[in-house]
Amino acid sequence: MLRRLLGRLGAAGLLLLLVSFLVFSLVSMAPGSLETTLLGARPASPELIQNIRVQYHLDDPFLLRYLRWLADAAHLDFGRSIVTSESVSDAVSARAVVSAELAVLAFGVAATLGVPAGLAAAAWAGRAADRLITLSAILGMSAPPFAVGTLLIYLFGVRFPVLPVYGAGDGPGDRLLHLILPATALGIGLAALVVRQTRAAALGVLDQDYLTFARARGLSRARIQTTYALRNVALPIVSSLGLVLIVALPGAILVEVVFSLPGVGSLMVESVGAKDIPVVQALAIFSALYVVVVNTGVDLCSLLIDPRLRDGAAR
Amino acid sequence: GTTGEPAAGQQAPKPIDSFTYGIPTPPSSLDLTKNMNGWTSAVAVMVTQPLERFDSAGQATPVLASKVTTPTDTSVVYDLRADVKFSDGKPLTAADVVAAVQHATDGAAGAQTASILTSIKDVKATGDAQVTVTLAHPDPAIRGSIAFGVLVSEADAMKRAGADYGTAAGLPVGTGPYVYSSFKADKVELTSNPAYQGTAPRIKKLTFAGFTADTTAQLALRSGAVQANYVNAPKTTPQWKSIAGATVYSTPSLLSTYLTFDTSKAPFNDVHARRAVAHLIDRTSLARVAYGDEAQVMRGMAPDAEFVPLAGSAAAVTAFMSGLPQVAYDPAAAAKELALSATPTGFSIDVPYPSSEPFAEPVLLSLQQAAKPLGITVNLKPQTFIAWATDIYMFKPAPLGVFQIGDLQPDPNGGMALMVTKANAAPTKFNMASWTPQEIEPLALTMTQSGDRAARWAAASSILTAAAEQLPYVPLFAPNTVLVYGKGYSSSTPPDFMAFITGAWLDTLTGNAA
Amino acid sequence: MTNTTLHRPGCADAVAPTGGLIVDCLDVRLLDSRRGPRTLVQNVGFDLAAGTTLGIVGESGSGKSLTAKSIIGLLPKGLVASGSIRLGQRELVGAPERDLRALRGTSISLVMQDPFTMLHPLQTVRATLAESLDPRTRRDRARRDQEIERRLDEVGIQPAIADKRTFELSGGMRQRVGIAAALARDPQLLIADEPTTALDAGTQKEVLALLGRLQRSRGMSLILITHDLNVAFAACDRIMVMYAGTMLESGPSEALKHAPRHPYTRGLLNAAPPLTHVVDRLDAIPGTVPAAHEVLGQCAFASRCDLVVDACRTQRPPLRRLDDGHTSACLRTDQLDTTTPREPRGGDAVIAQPRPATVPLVKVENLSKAYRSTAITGRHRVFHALHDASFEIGEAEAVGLVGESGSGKSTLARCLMGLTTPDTGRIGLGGLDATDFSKLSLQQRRDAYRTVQIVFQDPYSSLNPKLTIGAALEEAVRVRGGHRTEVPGLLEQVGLPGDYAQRWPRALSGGERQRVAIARALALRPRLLICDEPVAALDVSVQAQILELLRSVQSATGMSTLFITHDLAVVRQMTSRVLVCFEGRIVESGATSQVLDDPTHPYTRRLRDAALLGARDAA
Amino acid sequence: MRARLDVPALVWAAALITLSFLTLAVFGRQLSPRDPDTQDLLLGASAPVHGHWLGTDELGRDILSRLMAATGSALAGPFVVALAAMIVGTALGLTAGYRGGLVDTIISRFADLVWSLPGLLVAIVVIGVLQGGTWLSVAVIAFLSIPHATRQTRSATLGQVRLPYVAAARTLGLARSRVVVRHILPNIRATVLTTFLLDFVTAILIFAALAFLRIGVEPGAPSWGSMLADGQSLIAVNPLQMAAPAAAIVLFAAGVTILGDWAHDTLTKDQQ
Ligand SMILES: Nc1ncnc2c1ncn2[C@@H]1O[C@H](COP(=O)(O)OP(=O)(O)OP(=O)(O)O)[C@@H](O)[C@H]1O
Ligand SMILES: Nc1ncnc2c1ncn2[C@@H]1O[C@H](COP(=O)(O)OP(=O)(O)OP(=O)(O)O)[C@@H](O)[C@H]1O
Ligand SMILES: [Mg+2]
Ligand SMILES: [Mg+2]
Repeated sequence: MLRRLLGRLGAAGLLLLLVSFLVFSLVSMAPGSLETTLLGARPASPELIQNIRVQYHLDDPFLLRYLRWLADAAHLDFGRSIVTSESVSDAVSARAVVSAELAVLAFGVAATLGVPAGLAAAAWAGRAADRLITLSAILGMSAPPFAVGTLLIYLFGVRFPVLPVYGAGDGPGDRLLHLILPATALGIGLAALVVRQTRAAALGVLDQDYLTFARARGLSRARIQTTYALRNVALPIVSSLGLVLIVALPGAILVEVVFSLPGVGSLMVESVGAKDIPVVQALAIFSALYVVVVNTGVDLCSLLIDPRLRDGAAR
Repeated sequence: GTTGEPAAGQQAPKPIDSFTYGIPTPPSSLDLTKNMNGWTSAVAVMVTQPLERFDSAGQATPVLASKVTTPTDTSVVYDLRADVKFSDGKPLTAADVVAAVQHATDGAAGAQTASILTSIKDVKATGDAQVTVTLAHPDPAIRGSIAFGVLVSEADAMKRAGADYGTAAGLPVGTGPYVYSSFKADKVELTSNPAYQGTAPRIKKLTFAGFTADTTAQLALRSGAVQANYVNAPKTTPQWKSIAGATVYSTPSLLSTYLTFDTSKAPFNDVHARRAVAHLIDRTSLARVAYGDEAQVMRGMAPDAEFVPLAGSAAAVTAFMSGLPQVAYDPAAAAKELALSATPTGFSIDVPYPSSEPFAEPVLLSLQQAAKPLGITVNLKPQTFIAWATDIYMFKPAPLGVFQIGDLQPDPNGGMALMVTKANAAPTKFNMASWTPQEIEPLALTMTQSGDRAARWAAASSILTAAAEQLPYVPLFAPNTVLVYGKGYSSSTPPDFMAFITGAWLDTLTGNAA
Repeated sequence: MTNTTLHRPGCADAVAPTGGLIVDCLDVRLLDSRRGPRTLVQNVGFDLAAGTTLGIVGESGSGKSLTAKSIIGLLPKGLVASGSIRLGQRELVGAPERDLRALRGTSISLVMQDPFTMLHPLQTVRATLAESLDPRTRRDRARRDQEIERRLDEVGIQPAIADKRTFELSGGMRQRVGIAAALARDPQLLIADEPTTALDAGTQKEVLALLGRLQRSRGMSLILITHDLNVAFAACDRIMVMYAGTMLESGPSEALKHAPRHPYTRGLLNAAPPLTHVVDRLDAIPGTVPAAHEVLGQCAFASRCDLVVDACRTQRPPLRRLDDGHTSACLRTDQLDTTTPREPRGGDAVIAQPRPATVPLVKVENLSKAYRSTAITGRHRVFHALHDASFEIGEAEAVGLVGESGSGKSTLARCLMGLTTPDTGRIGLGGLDATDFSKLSLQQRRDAYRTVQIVFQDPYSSLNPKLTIGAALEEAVRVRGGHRTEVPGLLEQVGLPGDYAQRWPRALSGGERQRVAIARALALRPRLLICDEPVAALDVSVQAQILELLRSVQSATGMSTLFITHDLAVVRQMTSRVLVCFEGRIVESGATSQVLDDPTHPYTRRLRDAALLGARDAA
Repeated sequence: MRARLDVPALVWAAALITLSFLTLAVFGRQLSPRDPDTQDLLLGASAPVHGHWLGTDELGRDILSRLMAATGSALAGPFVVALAAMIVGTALGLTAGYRGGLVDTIISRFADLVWSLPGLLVAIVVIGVLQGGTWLSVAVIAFLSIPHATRQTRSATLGQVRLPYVAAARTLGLARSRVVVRHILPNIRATVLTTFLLDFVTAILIFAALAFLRIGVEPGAPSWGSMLADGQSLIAVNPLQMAAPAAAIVLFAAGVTILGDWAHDTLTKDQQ
């Protein structure tokens, strides 16, 4: 188990390193000279360009620059934003809160809506209710979050203005109120994903022999549904929820843009638009870190749920 | 600042607990030198005040300065007010002002304001409460530029903050009626400055909130979440007007937009090719597409308002501009002009443009359609505003480009003057047409440096006439500034762009929703 | 004509004796919304007195499991039972789920076929037993643990195992835990659905003995479902024979064994090869098993019966009670020669004898193969599937390789075929060193494959579903440089009509597919044919056809065979020499008759004793 | 076989929708009631009026016509992406699954690595920073889609490789390529097809999202995502301008998904 974990962490570290390298090289591949990219919208004077060459060590070889940047990044120092000259870590952490709250809420929506609906669909497999749930899930998956978000804005902002549709609000209550629609817009697609995965997993479990055998021994319905069905469905559900957390990342970008939420997603779009390279680099690294953390978390949960995985012994 | 007399409203001014002003883009930095635009200025002047401020008629009101004099063509002397203290209690000194000027002119450190302050050679404290700015050459517009570009903050605090200055970690400390209480990506919150010497502002808590989309801003104003808003797309004005209780103020601005031809290269080194393209643009219709009814089609190379102080009256400017030759939308005439040009069968050009600006894409798409039958292929190259602006600053003119310039004072020196002469066909200058005829040089010199108003106006009108004939630019639109006040609020005089960016709007605010 | 009363169990007396079970006119239908309902089981009826054992015997798909699941009310979704099932005074068909749940575990319990899927994969043995116990016992912790220990002891499991999780147990252990759990609330009736099929011979015997012991000591009724007549004879009081969803015959075990009264039962008995001697002809039942819904209005066995008359096809023959406690659904029971037992015929003559040759065709020396589980997900595990195996196969020799499941037989075959590379040792094929196929040139590899060919166990997946029979055979023929015109000849050689060339594998029965697989191997005209359990997956009634085919091919072509099986009776019929494989080692070898009649290695003896269990012709 | 014709009504509907969109993709410009590029500056943005059933955008272009004309580009990019991912992914997956060992390890590690990246995010960063157009988008998204196809094909291949028919083909002495192409590939058709359809749908959604953020779009060319974004600011004037492209995206994606599900079910049922 430890070995597996160590292996996982090693792979994660490798992934981060690779992403960091690719992200760093991205700047050099961007059109236009490095200086102009790093200049942003400032009037270029020869002194300023010279300043930038020095500040970013542009006269050093590429690999050296990368290593220097990497060393700084390891201390969470990603330099300063070209646009605001704010320290990048500060800028990112200031905006991470809203994104985290949005993600948690959307995840809540996805889990509380998706898991029961998926289980219900499996329980009523083939019947009208199942077909309805399955079709809704397909529609939910096919509807991009920005389309759902725009629709929600139209419905609850323009037609029946009952909920705030912009900004993040102040204070916990207000914040929650502001996040309801964004979280719904993001959560619907995620819930659809969970529904499909849960349904498939539950269907797989429902016609397992051990369920029949449990019933044949006269075990109570509650026990069969919890200990038997749910526990064995839990593993695929946990991994699908992990997937949801990862899919939520790009989804959040779109939703934050639609609802003008000051989160890391909208920061990403703004920075990409403004070619604010230090911010883009940091966000890319943080995204990769997030992916790694989620994946490792899912792995750990799987190990907790399914001891079979602990020593790699299959069945 | 709010040093002026409070508005003579009918009702007694009641304090307002909280007031939110919606703006299209929240400041990315509270240091104007890093983020030079009207919206940042509107926020920053509430805390860090200028030495003096101008209104759109060119009238100056002193703010931190008690007196401003120009003893010679190349020097400006500011006498500072004695009683002014920063919000942390320290008194304002001449050294603070000198530091602010130096900060604003430090192009090597990336100060964007440096580009409008190029004529400054030196700045010195010439007394305990006196600062003298020395110019490299005469610049009649320099007071306006300093009024906009130099915002005074406490020098020690600025130094301490270092690179963080202007970020949430290094909030500027100023003398204004407000202090910053929070600075987030989507909004800036200010609270009234208890140490402020002037009349305490009516609004206790003032928030500037960013709304990228007008739709959401409208929803916010409707629901009472914001009390005033700077309309991003003037085109949406009718929608704003339909909001119950809202008052819409629409005033001419100093913003102007152009098509630019690179007159130094083929095909647009040929005036016929330029005229052909100009004939293909239906400016009247496009004005409506881009701005609704909220823009004027420009008749000369700069908006009329820019010349009013020079000519002495708006009527004089209007009379002159109406006499300038115009190139009307006329595809047949375009075909004829093209036939006369060096490229009678047409050509193909790439046009880079900022996709975020409302006028550019409609104009170019329309041109693309109209030009196709003549054999002119227009390839659209959308860019982010920043990428586009970088190319402009680096002086990489496109054969055919779009351009917009927002003047900050009604004087051609901040606008048209930068778009002519050889010296301005260079990085950080804006002669995007590379339009450098010999006869323009002396005219431009007179216009920019003469102390004689009449001589300046004569020179300006000659340049306008030459530009109308040679057509280095196709002047497009001068959109209005549209400000909306929500239910319960209004303004005793219509607030215009200058009132917005200098904070003068606070003095004319009337009403109270509470 | 014998006594011909219509047998309707339980019709006269609606109340079964205490603990007894009456099943009457049971039908099971599939309610498929699109294609209309389909009958899967029709008109099954029997009764079971308290404390006795009923065996339900039938080939795969004959409806045994559905009958069992109907009784306990656990039919899969979409299937419905009709008719009547009474346990004591209670009617179970149509009873509400709540009532049924109360009965399950206490009155009726079910042990399922596959021990590997039957238990909650993540639970400990203790938890599995605890949850199965009576709630009163369960609540008191000390009593519960004591009870669990007692129950485990009853099925022969040490208390230490109680805290292991399911996935850490072997199949036999799992089966025992399953039995203990099923019996935890002392049901009156236990249904065991093929409880031993997934286990190896040795374990099978132990589990059957355990079931018998428990049944007797508790006075419990037992329904034992199996496809192996010999198992049923050994363990049951009465036996019911099912075929294509119907019951054909039922009667006391002894009567059925010695005097089957249905042609199908008789055929089954004859088809099973004897363990003790070689017969010169294996009596196969021709044809294949039909689906239940295809034979609703006729005798289900009619198409394969040698006594068939027109009447068999116009109507389903009724079940008739015969004088000796038998019931049979045959119209012609009296024509059935009930008395003649099969005669032992011939000697070893039918088995090909090796031709003397200087060089052995196959020479295997010190072959070892270990499997490693990869380290990425877990700790390193090494499993020695094959250990220092050496043997030779001569020209035209038929060699058997026996051993229980997992003993390394297939690994050996795969090494010979170059599908697996051995770790150490040497394989010689003819003159060629074929130890590592990846080191051979393409031409050498082709030569090797023309020397040795293989027929796999599972006929259902050994043909590419996306190639027609003709295309599959043609591909093989072309490898040898032959022409497609040879295909009909090949089909004929394995007893299939020429027009089968156009068919797809899915349109063929298991036996037919196995014939095609043999034809494909023969297309290369190999000198050695390896048969890896070629009949294990086939219905008993079809097995003999394939064995007979292999024998005839062997004698016609004079090729050698390596016959891999776990069935000693099959080895007796097919080989002249046998190798016994145990835990990857070859522990005994010698002439077939000698090894089987007088085994020297204890393992071989155990194998033989297990196989002798209940065998009809056991001495 | 009759059973094959038992197609649920929903699948018929999905097929109809998909087919209509495919028709529009090919003939969209010809079928559209007006020229999608013709401007009517005087009309400007307008709610539905006679002759413009979905209204017009700010340059007075007919939204319905633009929606129809956009179908081609909305489908072409994703189609190329899915096709490329299918070809490369299937080749890699077959190789990994059949060869095993080091080759498998390398391919699988690569696939896992790329798979763990959130695609849309990477696309936004790379295409946004490099300021690429359609072709860069296609290349980047295709690259990001390859692991899905690879993993699916690989596990399907692994499922086949253990089956005796593959061993049988090998023991005929057939060349490796022949075993893979003639024996394994036809048996994993269902996986390849459904993976293709899923990748197609995913790519449609990613392209739409990018266009919505105005990343990698050609100016002036009609596109569902950017039409939706345009419609956002005119939501109060003409909600249809936003709703119509949104509906097009959802309908088409759902239609293909339903067909994919159905194909998967049918083909796997068929294989049993
Ligand atoms: N859930 C189901 N849906 C449709 N048909 C089924 C279902 N379960 C079983 N059948 C069919 O019913 C028939 C009898 O099945 P059953 O499981 O009772 O056979 P069996 O005698 O137990 O066979 P085996 O020895 O293989 O276990 C088979 O043809 C099978 O295909
Ligand atoms: N590819 C493999 N990887 C790991 N272990 C394997 C592999 N193939 C076989 N084994 C293991 O090697 C042992 C011998 O397997 P083999 O298939 O040779 O047995 P067998 O005698 O043919 O059994 P059966 O009668 O069940 O077919 C088994 O325990 C099996 O689990
Ligand atoms: Mg069964
Ligand atoms: Mg085997």
